[in-house]
Amino acid sequence: MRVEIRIGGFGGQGIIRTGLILATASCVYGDKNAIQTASYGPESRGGRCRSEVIISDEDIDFPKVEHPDILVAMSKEAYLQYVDDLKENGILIVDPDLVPNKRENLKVRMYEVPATKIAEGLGKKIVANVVMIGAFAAITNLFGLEHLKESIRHNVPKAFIKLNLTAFEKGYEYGKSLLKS
Amino acid sequence: MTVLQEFEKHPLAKYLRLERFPHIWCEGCGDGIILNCFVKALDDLGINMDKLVVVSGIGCIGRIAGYIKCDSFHTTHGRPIALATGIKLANPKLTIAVISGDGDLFAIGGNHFIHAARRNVDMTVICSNNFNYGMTGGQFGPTTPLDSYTTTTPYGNIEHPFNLVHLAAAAGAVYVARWTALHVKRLTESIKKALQKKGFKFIEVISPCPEIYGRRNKLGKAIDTMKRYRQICEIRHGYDPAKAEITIEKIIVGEFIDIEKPTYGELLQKQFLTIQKR
Amino acid sequence: MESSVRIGVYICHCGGNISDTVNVEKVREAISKLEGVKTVETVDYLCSTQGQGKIKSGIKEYGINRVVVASCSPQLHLATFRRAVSEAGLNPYLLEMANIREHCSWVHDNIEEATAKAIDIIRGAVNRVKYLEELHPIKTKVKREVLVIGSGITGIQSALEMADKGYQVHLVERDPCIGGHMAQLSETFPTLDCSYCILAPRMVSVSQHPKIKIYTMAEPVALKGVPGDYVVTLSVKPRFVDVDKCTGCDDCTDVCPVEVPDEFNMGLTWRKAIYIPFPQGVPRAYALDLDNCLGLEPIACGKCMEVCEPKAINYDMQPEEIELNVGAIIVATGYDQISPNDFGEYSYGMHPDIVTNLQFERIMHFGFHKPSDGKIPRKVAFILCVGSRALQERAKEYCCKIGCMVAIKQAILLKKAVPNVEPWIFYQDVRADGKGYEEFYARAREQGTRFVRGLAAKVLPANDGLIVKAEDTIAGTPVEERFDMVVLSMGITPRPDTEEVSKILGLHTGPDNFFIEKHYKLNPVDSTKEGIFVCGCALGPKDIRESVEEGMAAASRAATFIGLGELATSPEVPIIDRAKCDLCGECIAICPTAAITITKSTITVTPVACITCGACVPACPREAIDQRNVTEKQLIAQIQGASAGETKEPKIIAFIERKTAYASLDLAGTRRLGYVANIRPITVPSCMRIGIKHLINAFAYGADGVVFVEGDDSPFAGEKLLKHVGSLKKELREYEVSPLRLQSMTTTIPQYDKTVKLFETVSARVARLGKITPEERGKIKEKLET
Amino acid sequence: MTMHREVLTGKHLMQGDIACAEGAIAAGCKFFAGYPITPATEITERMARRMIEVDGMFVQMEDELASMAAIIGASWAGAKAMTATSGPGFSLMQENIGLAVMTETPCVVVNIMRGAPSTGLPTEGAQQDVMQCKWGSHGDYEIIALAPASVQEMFDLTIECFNFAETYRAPTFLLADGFTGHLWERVVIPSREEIKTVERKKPIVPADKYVPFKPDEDLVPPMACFGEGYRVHVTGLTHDELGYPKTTDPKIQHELVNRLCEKIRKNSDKIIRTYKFMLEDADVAVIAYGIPSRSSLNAVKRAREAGIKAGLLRLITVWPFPEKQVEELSNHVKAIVVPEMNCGQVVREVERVAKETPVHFSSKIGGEPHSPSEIFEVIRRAAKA
Amino acid sequence: MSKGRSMAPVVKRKKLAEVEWKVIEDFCKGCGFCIEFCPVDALEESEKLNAKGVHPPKLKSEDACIGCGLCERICPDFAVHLETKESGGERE
Repeated sequence: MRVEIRIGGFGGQGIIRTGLILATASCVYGDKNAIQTASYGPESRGGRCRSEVIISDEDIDFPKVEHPDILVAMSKEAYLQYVDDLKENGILIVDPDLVPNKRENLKVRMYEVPATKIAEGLGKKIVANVVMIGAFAAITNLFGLEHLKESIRHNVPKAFIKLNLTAFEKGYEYGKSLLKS
Repeated sequence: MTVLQEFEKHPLAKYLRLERFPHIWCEGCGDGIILNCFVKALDDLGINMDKLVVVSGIGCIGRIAGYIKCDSFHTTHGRPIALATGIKLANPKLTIAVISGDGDLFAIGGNHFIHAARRNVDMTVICSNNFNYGMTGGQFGPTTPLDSYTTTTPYGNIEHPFNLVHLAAAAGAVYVARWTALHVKRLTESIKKALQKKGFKFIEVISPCPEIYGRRNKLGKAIDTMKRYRQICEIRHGYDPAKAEITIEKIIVGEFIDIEKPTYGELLQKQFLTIQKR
Repeated sequence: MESSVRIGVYICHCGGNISDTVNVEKVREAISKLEGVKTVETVDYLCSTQGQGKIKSGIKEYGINRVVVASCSPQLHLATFRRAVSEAGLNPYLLEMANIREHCSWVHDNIEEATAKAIDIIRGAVNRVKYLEELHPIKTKVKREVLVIGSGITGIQSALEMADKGYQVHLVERDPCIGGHMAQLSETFPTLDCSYCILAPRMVSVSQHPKIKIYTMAEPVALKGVPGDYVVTLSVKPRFVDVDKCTGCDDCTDVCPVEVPDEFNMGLTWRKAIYIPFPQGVPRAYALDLDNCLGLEPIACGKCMEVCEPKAINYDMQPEEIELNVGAIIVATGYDQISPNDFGEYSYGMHPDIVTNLQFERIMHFGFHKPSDGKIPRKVAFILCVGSRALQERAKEYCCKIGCMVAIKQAILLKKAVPNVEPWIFYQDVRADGKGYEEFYARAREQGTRFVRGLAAKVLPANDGLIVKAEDTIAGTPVEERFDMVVLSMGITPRPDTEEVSKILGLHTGPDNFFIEKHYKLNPVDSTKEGIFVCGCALGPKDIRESVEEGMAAASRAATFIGLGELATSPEVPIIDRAKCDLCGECIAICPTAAITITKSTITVTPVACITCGACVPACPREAIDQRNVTEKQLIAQIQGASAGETKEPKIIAFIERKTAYASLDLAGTRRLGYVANIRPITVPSCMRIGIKHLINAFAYGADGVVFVEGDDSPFAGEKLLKHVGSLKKELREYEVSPLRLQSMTTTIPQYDKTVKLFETVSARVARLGKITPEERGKIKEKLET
Repeated sequence: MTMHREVLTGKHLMQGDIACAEGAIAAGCKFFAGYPITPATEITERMARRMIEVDGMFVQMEDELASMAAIIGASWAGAKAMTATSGPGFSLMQENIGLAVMTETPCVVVNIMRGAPSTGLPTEGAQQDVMQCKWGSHGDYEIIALAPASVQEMFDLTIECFNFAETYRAPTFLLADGFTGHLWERVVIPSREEIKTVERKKPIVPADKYVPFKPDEDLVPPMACFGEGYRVHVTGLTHDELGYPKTTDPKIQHELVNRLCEKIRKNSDKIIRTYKFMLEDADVAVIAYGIPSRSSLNAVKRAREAGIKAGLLRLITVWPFPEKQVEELSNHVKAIVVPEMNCGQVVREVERVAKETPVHFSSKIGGEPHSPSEIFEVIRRAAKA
Repeated sequence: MSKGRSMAPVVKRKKLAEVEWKVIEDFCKGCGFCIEFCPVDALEESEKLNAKGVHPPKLKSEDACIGCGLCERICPDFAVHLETKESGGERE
């Protein structure tokens, strides 16, 4: 089974890091194959930014995402640009505060995760991406929780591991709550 | 007695690849004197010839590497310093001498020169400055004096020449000296000093090119040029290299710069020890 | 003229010296009538206390504020009268002297003529004083450092004296070590002290004195600046040995392949091309003799550097130029012996045992061995006066002063060392005029030295020694004796570069080519230039004691000169009207001492450099320059005044340069050398001060001729003055005055007769042209006024 | 931080460039000289960090000319040496690549290819330097170039490059596209013992018997390095076996240049690596290298699903060109498809060797690799024709 | 200081080392540096022509050379050198 994930936002949100956390969780700590690719504009901060992850039980031949199964949109631009690529009945996760005025009549399963606000609640807006990973994990059920936590530990600075794990938990709880409702 | 047998009795014979002599340089060319003084310096210092590498570039003096009986590299145009950087960094125990010409080191290789000096890579660079590209038949180069005639300045040179010692000093060389082919013993001493010193050392040797440059600029035979050196050279150690431009009336020679500065290798070693401790 | 001017004129009888020839009363009458003159008094001796009292009381009683003293030469008494007026509260520059003795009464017999001349001279002075201004000497700081050139015993003594007084001393020596000739001597007469033993402690003191800096292998090459603020350029030859690093170990001389005759041992031994002149030399460091070294361009041998452990040898040393700023200079450059080669009759060079007395000093040092075979001589001839006291081209006229005593000393020492030796001294007459010298001479005789009066005619090498032929002038018999050795007492000569040094420093040499002193008796160590002093054998032959004395004297004089830290210079400097000046540079071109400079578009005068010659004033095309105390107003008024009176013969105004020419004219007076009475001398700083305006004034107001008398030592003597006179003559034509009415000459003090003769010639020449008619004068005046 | 080892045994998510650097270190590289250039910069950065940790030498030179010269020098000083660059820098290196060939200097040059010509498309991958790699320097010569298609291969083939360089004393190239260089993927690094490394052949005779450029039977002369007492003279001029310039003897030039080519050609069987997928019964063979080979694999699978007998020959070794393999293949397929991220470079070699067999070329430039469907389309067309 | 004259105005130059002056005639390209710069003027062009068609230098007389070694250093062609005499002591 090959799952294609696209995460879109702007520079500084930790979009690429999010992709790397997901890929590491599945191919280093889990037993799947994974590929991560990224693209970004020439700006260091604030520019368009995209990270793509392919997860597969088999060898991955073509390494690019064409039609993602899951789209995480953390900016209005990303939403508008990528939403049409999403597979029918694909999963769409958005940060509602950053993506207002969403289109109607899309044949997708949409989840709204106010990751930035939750992160602000934790005192650090910068961990919004990890909140999103938590929600993502709850919604998709693609990863082992422990694999993700290991991957977070591996991919974030030592001093912030605790904060990031809290953010992950918060996101996970929020994701779970969405599923329940 | 064959010529080779005679040559074997030369006190410097053991430093030379005897079978390759006589060398290719013209009558009175200063390159032969540079080779002579360089080898004499090795003899005086008792340098371990197994740990010496001579790197040269392209041009008449480029052939020098092939005459010295040590590991030697005759490289591409302008690249001897870059190549020597690789040798030195890969094996810091080797003593490196780059001997090349003004065109090779300062035109095509100018960038490598200034950066190696800046980086302070431990090597001795000796430049035979004969004011033109001799081997290709006498074209102008970065040191050709204004108004000089060469095959590519048939109406006189309109480019301002480099003052090599100033360039070297500004780029950060720890030892900068200039001599002429006449100053054989001083040059030998200077080479000895440079070889014993750590860092990027530069010695410019003003050298007669009677057949190519001299002929076109009516400078007479090599011996006339050598006599002229005797007249116009002024030894001034510690002189401001910025003011040591070569003119028709005067050539300031001597040691311009002699300072201590950590080499690239030393700084790297220091960094290595810090990293090791972490 | 300012109405407030109140002139007092004081006329001296000089106890008849003046009044016998000049009708003083008539003079008084004439002068009394002049405008502004408040009082005219005649006094018997004006220079006496009473005479001076008259002037002082006049100032006080009549409110006199300008004083004319008509008496003798100001060279004698200007200072006296200036002091007098200033004691009375008057600025000394408000005084003028009219010389009616040397320039008048002493040189004329005719009372009428002399009286008329005296009136003219005093009238000129009266006219001049109307315009005098209060002036004050200009004070300049002087550098309290001194340069001593030469480091023989004289220079050493001078340096030590100066340094001990607290002045910074720069001691310059051309050789690699200090010490000079004295270091070469064995023992000194008449005390027989070991020469080196008494010299060495002073050499050490010099080298260790914190106030003395020694420059060896150096010599002055240029002098700039002004007395008290000289800038001397020293050229320092490379020694090629770092004095501080050299340990004197001798390794370098061991390997040096070149051997040359040793100068210190007078060529009796050999030294290397790298050497120290004598083993205890100061500084104790070797020097490389580039003339004999195998070469440094390129380095040919290089052995000495290779073996030098302290790395003291440096072939790359370059000649250096050092500039020293000093207040005073002491010249102690010493002497040379004349060359024995010019005296073929003594066969010098033909036999090794014929030596000079200086060589014999070295031989004594080494132990009295003959150069030929190293054996001890049994019979030695000393021949005195070789090249001295002889009117030959190869010889010197003067006495070497030390030859007698040196020979006597050498004979005594020889006798002491070799008891059975026979010393013979061939002499003209023995000069033993110093303290203890005669006794010393007697001692030699007592000990058995043979004195033969009569100079040796010939020395001939023979098979078994040397034959000396002479005539014993006392016995009147010829002498022909065989000797083992012959010692020639060589004459003394100035250093060959004395002339060059004198040019560099701006000094003078005498007919004997030694430096000359400012005054033979009274200023024996002052040179002819302010702030420069000369001493020791640079002035002439001397023995050690005298040299030391002079060294001390020169130090004392130099200390006096710079000791106060400031110098008062004459206020008679040019004043530039900057509103008129267009910076054309003519004044700079004519100024002989570069005292005028243009910096940042303003023109400046440096008072201490100014010799107050006044040449710049007429040179200025825009009349922007005037000179203090010789202002245009003062000068013209004086010319008009002196020109006014009637004379029988055509009247000649003589502009007399105030130093040499004036002194020459004074001397003519002192010698009572009579000359034509129609000459009216006017003192000027130099004849270059006189321009066309002044000439025309003279001709317009009564003169029929003008003569310039310039000192031969003036910077303008020669070309410059001739050029100036030439252009003045051209200009005279424009005023329709014959150029023949202007003459010029240069003279020296002793040539006073020549000066006087010129007056006769000029007078005769002008007489041939005739007097200028009143009509002609009217025209000249008209032109002058337009 | 614990001290890194030369071999980071274990499972990692790594970027292609980093895997390349780790491969080099694992292969024993002790000298890296380079100049930053996208998309190869990460190699230089990784080396700057890592060389010091493994007692190696990193130097960022003033340009790529110097970098290439430096690794030649370092190699002669006895170090396994590498540089990494992209197209523009690669052009600058050509001069000294020639010198490396002429002086038989073992060294590895990594080219993470980007869009060109000139400064071109810095951040996007391409395969436009394949011919430059072979022919870029002046004159006739043979080199070895390997083309990785995955991050694992970035690691593995870099080691292989070092091994070839040291074996054949020739500059050896890792020709990767920018896409692979920037790809993050799992790399499994084996233990140090499992990694095969090769050391250069040293002379076994004493210095006075040593003839520096006299080849053994494999046409490769043993190499004495500087400082080892053999006192070798090295020149870029045509030289005799002693290493001395011989520029007036045509025979010497002929022999030397031929040997330099032959030592690679004769050993090409040992050098050439390919990957074959479903070629046994194929009618249409896709020949690809680098990232397009992964699209091709997907396309071949789709073709098979669609009933087309397609197969894939992936060139791991691009130079020397696997002529024998391609020729054999051309003898039993009906058509060949060559996708490249350029305007046609390796396809010329394929056409040259395939002779009668029709070759369909699929060009893709602009940064994006071919999508599987694009290649599938070409396969479909090829199968029909 | 004036020089005494009884000694002839000569300069004595001693041999620096027991060495023999040697020329490899066929190496000489005829630049003339050795002749020009010899500090004791010991060298001159020889009559014969060498393989390169130039006149190599020769000693003016047996004992003219003092062994300073400048010619050995300034010869661009390694044609001139000093050889330690078999019987003599060490060179330098």
